[in-house]
Amino acid sequence: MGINLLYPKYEVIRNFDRCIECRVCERQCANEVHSYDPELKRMVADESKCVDCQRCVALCPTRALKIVETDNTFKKNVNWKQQTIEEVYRQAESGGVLLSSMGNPQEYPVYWDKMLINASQVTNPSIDPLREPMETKVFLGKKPKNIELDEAGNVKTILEPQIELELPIMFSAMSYGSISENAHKALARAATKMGTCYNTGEGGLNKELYQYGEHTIVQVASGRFGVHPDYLMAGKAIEIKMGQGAKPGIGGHLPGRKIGEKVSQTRMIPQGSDAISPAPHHDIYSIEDLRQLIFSLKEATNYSKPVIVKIAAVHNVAAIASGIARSGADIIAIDGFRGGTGAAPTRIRDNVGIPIELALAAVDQRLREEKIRNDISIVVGGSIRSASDVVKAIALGADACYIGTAALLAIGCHLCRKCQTGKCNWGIATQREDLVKRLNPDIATKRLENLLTAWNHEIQEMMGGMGINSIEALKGNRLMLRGIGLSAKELEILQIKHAGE
Amino acid sequence: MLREGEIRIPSGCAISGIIDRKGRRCLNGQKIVDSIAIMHDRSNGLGGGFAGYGIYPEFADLYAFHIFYDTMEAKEACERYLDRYFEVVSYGIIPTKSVESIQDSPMIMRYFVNPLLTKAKTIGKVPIDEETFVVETVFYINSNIDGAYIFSNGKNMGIFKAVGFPEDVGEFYRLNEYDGYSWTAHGRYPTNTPGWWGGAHPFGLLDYSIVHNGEISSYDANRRYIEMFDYKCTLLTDTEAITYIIDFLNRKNGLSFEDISKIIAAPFWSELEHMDPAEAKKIKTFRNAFSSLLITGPFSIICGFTDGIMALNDRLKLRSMVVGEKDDIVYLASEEAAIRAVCQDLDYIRAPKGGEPIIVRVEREEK
Amino acid sequence: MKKKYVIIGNSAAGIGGVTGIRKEDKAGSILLISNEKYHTYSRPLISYWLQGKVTRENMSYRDDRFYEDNQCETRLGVAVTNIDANQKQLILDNGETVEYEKLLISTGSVPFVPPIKGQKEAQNCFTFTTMKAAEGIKAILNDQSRVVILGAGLIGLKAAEAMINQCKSLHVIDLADKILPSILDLETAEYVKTYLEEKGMVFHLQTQIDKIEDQKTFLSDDAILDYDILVLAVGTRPATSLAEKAELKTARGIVTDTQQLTSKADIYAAGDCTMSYDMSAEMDKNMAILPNAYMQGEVAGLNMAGKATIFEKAFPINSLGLLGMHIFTAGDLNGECKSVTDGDDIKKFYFKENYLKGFVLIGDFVRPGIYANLIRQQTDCSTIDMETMMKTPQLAAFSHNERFKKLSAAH
Amino acid sequence: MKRVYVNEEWCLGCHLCEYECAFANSGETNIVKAFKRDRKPIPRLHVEDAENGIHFAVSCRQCEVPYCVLGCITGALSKDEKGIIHIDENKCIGCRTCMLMCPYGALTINNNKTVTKCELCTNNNQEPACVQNCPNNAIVFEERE
Repeated sequence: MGINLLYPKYEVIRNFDRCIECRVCERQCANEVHSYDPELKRMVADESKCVDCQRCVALCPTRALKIVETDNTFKKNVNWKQQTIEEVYRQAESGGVLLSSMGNPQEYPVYWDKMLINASQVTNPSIDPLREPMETKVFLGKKPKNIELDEAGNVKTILEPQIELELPIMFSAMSYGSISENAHKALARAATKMGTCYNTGEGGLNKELYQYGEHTIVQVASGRFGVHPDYLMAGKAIEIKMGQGAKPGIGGHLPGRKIGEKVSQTRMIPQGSDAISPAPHHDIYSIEDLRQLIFSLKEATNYSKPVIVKIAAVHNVAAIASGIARSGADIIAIDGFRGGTGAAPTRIRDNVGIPIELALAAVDQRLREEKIRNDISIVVGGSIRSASDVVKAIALGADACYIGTAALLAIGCHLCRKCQTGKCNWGIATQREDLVKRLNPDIATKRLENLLTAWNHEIQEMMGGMGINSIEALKGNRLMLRGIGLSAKELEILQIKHAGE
Repeated sequence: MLREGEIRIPSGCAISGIIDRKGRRCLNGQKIVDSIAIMHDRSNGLGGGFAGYGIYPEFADLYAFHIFYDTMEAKEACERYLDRYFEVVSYGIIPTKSVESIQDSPMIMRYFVNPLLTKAKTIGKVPIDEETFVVETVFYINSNIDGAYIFSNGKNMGIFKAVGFPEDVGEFYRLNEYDGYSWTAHGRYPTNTPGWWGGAHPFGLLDYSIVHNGEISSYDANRRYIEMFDYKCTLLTDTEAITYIIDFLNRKNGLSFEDISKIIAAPFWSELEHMDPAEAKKIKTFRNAFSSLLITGPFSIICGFTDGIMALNDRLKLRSMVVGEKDDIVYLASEEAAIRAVCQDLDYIRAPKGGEPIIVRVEREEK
Repeated sequence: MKKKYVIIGNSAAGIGGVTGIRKEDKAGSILLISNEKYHTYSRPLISYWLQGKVTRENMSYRDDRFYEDNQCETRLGVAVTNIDANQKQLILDNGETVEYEKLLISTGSVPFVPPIKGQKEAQNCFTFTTMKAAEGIKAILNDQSRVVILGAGLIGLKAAEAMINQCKSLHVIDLADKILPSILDLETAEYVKTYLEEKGMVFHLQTQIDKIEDQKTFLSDDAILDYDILVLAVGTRPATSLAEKAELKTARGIVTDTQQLTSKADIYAAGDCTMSYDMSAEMDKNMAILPNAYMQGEVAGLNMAGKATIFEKAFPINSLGLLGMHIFTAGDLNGECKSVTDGDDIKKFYFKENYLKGFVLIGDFVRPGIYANLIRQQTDCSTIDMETMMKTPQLAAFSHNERFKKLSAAH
Repeated sequence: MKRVYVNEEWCLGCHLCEYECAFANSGETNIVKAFKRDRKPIPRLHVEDAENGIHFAVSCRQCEVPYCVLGCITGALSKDEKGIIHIDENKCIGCRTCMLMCPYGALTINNNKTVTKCELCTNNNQEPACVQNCPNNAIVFEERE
């Protein structure tokens, strides 16, 4: 349709002094950027197709490649930034809603980076994790008001079902369909090896993965895909997905081309048909409806599984959380606005929701003020990027964290944010067999294990520095945090002092 | 300069405790003073104090309120409040002796009182038990009547504390005039100046009194948890928080001091493997249900209570503490010297393991 | 003298024998007897040597320490005149007698010299199977030499290749209607012939030498060729004379069972001197081919040392280079033929039912062994994608499971 | 013995192994230099690309019964005590009998017209380069029973 006003975003810089025409780049690019020109006797590139996923760069044996952002610019305009203009062009061309994937990349404050962690000096000793036990085990679930003992002094009280984690990090919900079977396998195996949980997302659970059930959180979302009694019983816990940080108030849409045989079986929908998760659950239009779903799920699993309710961090998240805590849920999962996704409308992803740090601070404080903090555990996700983010989240009051993007990065994702195309060159966000096999679960599992092991070491180091040798003593321990460059209001919400105070 | 309650002040300390297993009032106040005095260098003159048990036999059934007043207005307001809800059986100034090193003393009064629950009911606090009523009164007065501070409120026990070195504080309060069956003492080394009288230790609630040496790293986790149960941490001191935790677990949850020690100085997960299953299950349940009451960081505490005493170290034993015994009298202190100072020929003396509670309960012979 | 093992012959089969024995029996004494005086050398290399492609040193089939390393005593340049199977002893031409427990006859083959008038008296007339012969030729070969070779078989043509660029003229005469009759069919033979003619060889097929007279050969088509060097390469015959004297059963070579045991106890035979079963042609023949010789020798050796081993997967196999042209042939060239041509390259496959029996490949091909293995394993070709397989030899043509066995299963 | 095994399931057909193998055996210290030579180095293994996304690398299996060694007319091929099959370039005359003997098509003609084959990188003393550089563990070097 007329002139294409979009100049390619990236340039493929090929060092011909180094290029040996091995054509690995060509073979590995699902976007068909690279090709060999027999007449020129050299590699050529169609840059308009490049998404900067870095696959070719990573595999080039002579390091002859790099991908750079084009420096071709429109006339400078603070109000009309180049991206804004390009988006207008794109929409003028397609007439469609702009789609993006992974987390909100815009320049909003990252509060994790505006909080500093404490350490012991003189008046109390720091603890060396190499010499002393440094405990990171956590339990998620309702806590009893008190513990009853019999005459012999043995415990009489029967606890509500709990999730026991060896470390306060779980893999967040990513559905089979949005990510590949091999990615799922790796998450399941790593979670099992490390004594934590992964989350099926709303894609159902492949029978082959039932063996990892003790470390699986099965999700029930508005589409109810793949939900049946065995599925509910297969997991360690059930998560009701009310919302997602990347697209609060929006449903999900897995295009038919990603619904192959296996996916269709797992999701229990016809092959090739679009999988549409409605924005709301059509049986939950109010908090009391949620309560009913929670208890029907508990009934269905004879009260053997804790129920998680996952919501997006939105403006009055504290009040919503309080409602959920009173609805019978055992755990609340809050997803910040930087959370990743396989596909979301760009406008939603970039403009809806609030940062997880503020949501967490508000929710934890509110539940304590209402004296119901023990009735529910808090799990937070939505861009936990490092061990220090985890430590800060726990100090703010979280029981555990969900990591999604970080986990995908560990297995090769380069955040090119083109998941929606289904042509993931790293074999993660795709169902194309030739691409899926690029992710060898043996390697991916090990990498995930390594990531969690490394983070846990760092968490232990930081705990030791604070003179804390068990993670529960860090939970909600906000004195261990100080703000840096934060306004009085932000400090008030986070309930931390400013550095120097 | 901010005082306790306005800022959190880390501090090191000396602690000491003595108890007679038979519950005889054979321990003169001077004995505990001599014990703590030897650890002079463990405090810096910014706080010292004592708790004595069995010292008010004549008023054994009445709550003994020890109160600091900064002003007459405070005193009047407070006494008006007390008159309204309590039968004040006896009261008066706590006798002191002027000691040069102890300055700016507030007015220090003592009241032996009986809660008038009927009155309490009438102001809508129904149903309520006596102790809860007393606790709420203390919280109310300490946080609402400016200049009045109740620092001791148990039965047949009393806390005596001030800004100064403990031995001077003992002399100031003329402790050689009291006899009891159990004493604890504290010498404080806050990292700021000047201490505030109310901020000195022991810290008491009902007949629980705590002396503590250490700086707990779990403080805010513990505080924010315990505050969900109507405790107000106004001083921001470890001792205050620990006292509330013990009150919560012992008085409100009815857990024994043995079990309390398994919660606040819980065994490591790795130790559970070698335990008998029932015990392991118990600890796992405790650590799950009361996870936020685990106290980490260095501490050694001596908790006095009616007819008993508990001493406990953090589970890594990051603070010193020794226990010794001679003829039914048990001695506890930060340093062996503090015990030797008052008893040379001990039957035994040893350092308890981290997390190992030393609990002594009085067993009186029938008269 | 008494030896546990005695081996007659110092070429592929004999060396195979030594290796086979030593795999099982590290100690037992071995004596190797050869009427040639040289350290073991590779006979096929004599043409390369004559051509100047290899040095004398590089011709040795095994390195110099081979005999010592295998504690193998040798009698080189000594011939065995008699085998006394009953006494289990040998008589050597130096008068020595050697007793054996186990004997291996690997006497190889002898050139067949046709009865031609004047051949006996003829000068500069050579065969071409031994170093001695090659040395004889090299001594007189020069750029003026007119070379006549009788026999367009493997030996004849390798000799021709060796000399074509060192002589004045080169004629090849053969009675057969095609060159390389034993390994090529008419079409491919023509193809190769044309190529060789381009390189300067002159062929006289369906022709024979009637008589030889003062350096002239008189051909059956009345042509007369002067020669400076005459090579008789009409073929070889298994060297069975010793065996026959010892009354071993012989046919087209010494008859053995699949363990290389002859008709007499404790006497084994291997290599060109034996008759063996061609699994591709499904018949007994004398297959004078080095790989088979070595393999038979090794099998014989193992059996002699007491490890029951069977040799059965024999079929003719030849990789032949002629002046830059590569020819791979294997198996039997009868049966249904499928051919694939691609440019100058020729591939011909011969099938019986679903089984590949033989092939001829002419051209610079890679991985021909994959085809040969189809014959060796008698693979049912209906179980593989034979079409693509014939285009390019590949393991992809096999089923996934087959491939797993080949590449991924414990090996 | 430790051998190179193929996990066909994970082979992407990227052919990196071929290039890394050729480089490792090229004697060059720089891969670019190795391939900028007039005659590019020859790999000792070969990746087959078949229909429906099947790829796998083929290299010498180091057979128990090595037909190539048995068939070698010059004695250039030999099997060492570890079971690894080596070729002596100086003795090889490029007659290709071994190529005709090998069931896997694992031997190839080198630039110098002699036969070359995988010697498990023992010749350039390292773990096999193909294995080291496979991005997806599609080739492994291990003991299998």
